[in-house]
Amino acid sequence: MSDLTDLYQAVILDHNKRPRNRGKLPQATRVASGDNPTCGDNCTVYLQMDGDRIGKIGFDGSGCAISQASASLMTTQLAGKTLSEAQSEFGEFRDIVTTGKEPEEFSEVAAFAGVHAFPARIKCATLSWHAAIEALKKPDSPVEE
Amino acid sequence: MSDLTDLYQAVILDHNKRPRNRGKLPQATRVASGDNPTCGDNCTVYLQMDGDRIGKIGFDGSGCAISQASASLMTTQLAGKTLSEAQSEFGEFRDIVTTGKEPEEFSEVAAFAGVHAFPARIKCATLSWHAAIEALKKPDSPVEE
Amino acid sequence: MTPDFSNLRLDFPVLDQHVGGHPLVYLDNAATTHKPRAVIDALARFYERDNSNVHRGLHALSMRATDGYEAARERTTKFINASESAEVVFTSGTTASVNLVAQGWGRDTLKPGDVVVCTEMEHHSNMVPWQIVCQQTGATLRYIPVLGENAEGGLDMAAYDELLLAGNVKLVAFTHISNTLGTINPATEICAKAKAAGALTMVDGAQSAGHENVDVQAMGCDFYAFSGHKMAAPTGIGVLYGRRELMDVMSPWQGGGGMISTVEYEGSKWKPSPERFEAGTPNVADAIGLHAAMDYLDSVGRPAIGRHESELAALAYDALSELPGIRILGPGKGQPRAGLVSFAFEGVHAHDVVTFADQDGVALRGGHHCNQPLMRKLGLPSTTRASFYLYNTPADVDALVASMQRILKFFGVE
Amino acid sequence: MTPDFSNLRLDFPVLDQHVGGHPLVYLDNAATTHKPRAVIDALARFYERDNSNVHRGLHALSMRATDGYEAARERTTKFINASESAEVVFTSGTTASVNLVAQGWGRDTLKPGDVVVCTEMEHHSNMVPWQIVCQQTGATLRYIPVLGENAEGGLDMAAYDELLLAGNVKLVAFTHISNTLGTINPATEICAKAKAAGALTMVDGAQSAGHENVDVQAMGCDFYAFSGHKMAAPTGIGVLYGRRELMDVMSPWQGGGGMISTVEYEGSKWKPSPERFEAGTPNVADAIGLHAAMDYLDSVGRPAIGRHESELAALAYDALSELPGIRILGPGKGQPRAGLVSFAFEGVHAHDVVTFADQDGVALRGGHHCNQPLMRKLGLPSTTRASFYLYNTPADVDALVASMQRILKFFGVE
Ligand SMILES: Cc1ncc(COP(=O)(O)O)c(C=O)c1O
Ligand SMILES: Cc1ncc(COP(=O)(O)O)c(C=O)c1O
Repeated sequence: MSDLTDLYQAVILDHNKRPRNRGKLPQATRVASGDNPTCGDNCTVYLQMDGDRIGKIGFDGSGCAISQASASLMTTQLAGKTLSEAQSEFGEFRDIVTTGKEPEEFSEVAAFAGVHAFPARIKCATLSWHAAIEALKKPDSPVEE
Repeated sequence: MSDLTDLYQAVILDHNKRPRNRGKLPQATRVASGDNPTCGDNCTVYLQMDGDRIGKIGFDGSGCAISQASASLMTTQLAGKTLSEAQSEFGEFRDIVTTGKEPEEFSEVAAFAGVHAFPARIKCATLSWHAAIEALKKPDSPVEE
Repeated sequence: MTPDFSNLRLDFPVLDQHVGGHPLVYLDNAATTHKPRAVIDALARFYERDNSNVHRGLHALSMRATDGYEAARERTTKFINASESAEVVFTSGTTASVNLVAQGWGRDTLKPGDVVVCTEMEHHSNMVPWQIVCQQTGATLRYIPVLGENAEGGLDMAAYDELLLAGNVKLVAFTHISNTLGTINPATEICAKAKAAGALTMVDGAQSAGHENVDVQAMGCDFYAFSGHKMAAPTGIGVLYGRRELMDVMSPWQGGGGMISTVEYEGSKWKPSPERFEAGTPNVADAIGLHAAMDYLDSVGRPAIGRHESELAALAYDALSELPGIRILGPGKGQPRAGLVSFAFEGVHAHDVVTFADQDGVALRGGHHCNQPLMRKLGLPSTTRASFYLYNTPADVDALVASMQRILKFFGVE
Repeated sequence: MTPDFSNLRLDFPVLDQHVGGHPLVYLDNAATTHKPRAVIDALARFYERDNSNVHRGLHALSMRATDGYEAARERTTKFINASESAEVVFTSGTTASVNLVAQGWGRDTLKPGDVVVCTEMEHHSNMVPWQIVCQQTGATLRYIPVLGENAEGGLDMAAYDELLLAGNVKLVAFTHISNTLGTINPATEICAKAKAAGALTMVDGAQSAGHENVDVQAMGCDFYAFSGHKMAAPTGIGVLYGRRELMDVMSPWQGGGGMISTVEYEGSKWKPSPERFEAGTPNVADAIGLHAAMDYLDSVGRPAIGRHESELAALAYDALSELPGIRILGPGKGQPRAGLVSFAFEGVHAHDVVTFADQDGVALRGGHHCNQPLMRKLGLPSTTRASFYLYNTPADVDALVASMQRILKFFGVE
């Protein structure tokens, strides 16, 4: 079962059980959604901007433990970041989940290194990140109900 | 090569080279065509009726030696016959080409017994007979050019 | 004279392997089934001895290939008790068969005001083609609802009566057995009612053809579609049965070689069925593999296979329903159920379940099972499905249940 | 570094047999080719180890099957030098690929006044689908004539220029290599001219894909279709290449599982290419067989294969042209010719020739080769065709010629 505990590390189980920043932001100015038609997972990311930085960030949607934990962790990583900073964070995260190599500096995202052994699950891990980057690229505008 | 000389008996080669009753009948009152889309063979049979009997019979079309010889021989067999006589002749002929068993009384059609060993060629042998029976079943009416 | 199912596993080479260090327990049969040695050998034998194109050939191999291909059609005619082989068309699968009817029959026939009736439990393959052709023709698509919060009530037959009563129904498209719920629909009754209302019927037999005796004449359907790969045959081959009178007038769905009687530069004439619907070089080898699969299944006996699977499903249902936070879809305890069970756990997503079970060697499917709208109606993003075939055993059910217990523990659901 | 073709026969189990008491000389390769041991084994291996449904599965077998299927797509992308794998759709064969484009692109796009250009040498599979869609949409179908009483002049390129000049041409559909004539059409030139006139191009690659290097980007075509079974791969699998921009906007031809991004009871949204065009369970095993065939062909080398076949065809052409009363179609002596020769004898019908040759162990094809209108134009009910592949040898040509000599003698043609 070593593979499985690699995949479902304590960090992931924790974020899955107690997701951070879950829910729609009432004052959001940017929003983007992604879905994985193959498995039905979906994720919406809400941003409230502070200049060119993310002020507040929230997410919504449904999916497996990997996708939910990854979305939760993503919100903690990207708060306060600009688009280009977020893109480089995403690049590092993508490296981790596709290659399994852990980051040089310690970070909670290292918990996702086990995903690389389950290629079918990589999309689960990156879904929310894609949505966040897409939202960041949009112009500000009031988000409809 | 015994199989092949069974298939292409002298009678068949002869009818193929010198077909009897070949050509459209100018006074035909019934006509029917058949074709074999698989191989492109086609055959048209013309009848000039004498009461309920075939007065004159002719055929036209193109195809392999088997189909041409069979059409030629058919015309010699069916001249003077009624529909029901023709049907029973066709029944015997079909028996010969599908089972290979030769008829009790000697007849030129026995030459076609070899066809049964070449199932793909049975249709070639029966094409003109089908057209003849179909024509016989029609009402008399002038045949257009 | 029940056959002995405990050793059938040995006929299927793929089952002789370990996954995650455990012997493979394959419970994804509703997605696709495995192939017995006899089918794999039939394929190899064809390619090693008789391989050739069919129909237009007069040389030895071509005649053998043609005979083999047409023998497969005859075998299929018997397998579903069609009245003649002109009613049996080979396609690439159920999906292609349904599209053939939707486009070949529906597109010419349907018009605004006409109604096509489908069910809420249809697989996308017997739903989307009807959505498309209704959109193309202006016809309206209506659904027979499923009853119960876990769809345990099956189709709402009263609603069906009303749909028919409302009139203008031209076709009723429904699945014989639901791949998501395990529900066995009353096919004969549905067909009889449709007929009485002047509507045709298109039965999706993907989950029934290889699991019970199918008699299309007794069922009274107009069209019946199924896939080889879901009944021990190769991928890439399927069947459309259609009543002769309909097949004789339906437009071909594809143009090309083999389906024409004459082609001129200005236009073409079609051959009769089945050739009309089989443009191009057919999938000869896989049709021959399908023939071998039908022989294999009938050597075991389809009614016995169906009973065996339903028994396994009942065992699984009973054991799984003891688990905390589980929701099982489809027929309730003791109700007739085909050989599959779909379920969802409170708090553990189906994909986590499937990934976890895979490490135990248990192959399951998680997702919407190509029935998104039903999932949405039931308020579930996805379910986990265990589906059985003749080679599964009660020990496989035990492995399934044990694996589910472990995952619940792992995720702290107690 | 020409490979040694004399022993390739040993890679093909089917060739190791006698017909009519003679070793089989298989010269019906334009109809279908045989499969090397490597392909038959790849099929068996898939069914014995990895068999599963693809895409929606998360268990071990399903992931292996998905990887195998997508690797086949990547391999195909390289095989024809498409720019990305989204441009490569698996179908059941060339015929299905052409119908997909005719219906998915043509039916939405064509309108009265529009012109589709075809050639007089098209196979029914790249002609009838265009007849159908032109009839459905009111567009007009025009043909590029072939030149010469034996079609030895190839396509009339001046007439093609005029057709384009007349305007409104939306698509030019033509065969890369004629299965009836052996003509190799100037595909790059035809595509460039179409493009300059604002028309798309649909290339029928059934006779070229497995016989020479194909580079769809260099050729400049918009669509390219081919069949696995004509290039050492299994029956039931084929390919449609389509330029990304076109694939992104084309309607799906079939609805069903796997091709949708969301389905609601009211309607559905499609996934992008290639999934959009692959409704239903794909023919996974045969795609994997196709992969093995591509590897096999490229291990020999396609340019060498093409040269080898053309050499055999030239040998056959020269020897056959000595025979009395023979008429050989297509390119004249010394002209470029693909690996096949079609011919007709004065006074001996093609079916008699084929039946006779079969008794000598020589497998030929006789008929209209799915090109009835061309046959009619040339005034021939049918021809006999000998077509070569990599496993044929000069000794096979000798057997062909000897058999033809015997039949002429038998029928008294001297
Ligand atoms: C030139 C050409 N195009 C199309 C086809 C049709 O291919 P398939 O029958 O594999 O669909 C063939 C062969 O039959 C062919 O030779
Ligand atoms: C009920 C049902 N209908 C249709 C299909 C589609 O079959 P295929 O994918 O073989 O075309 C399936 C399986 O995927 C099914 O379970």
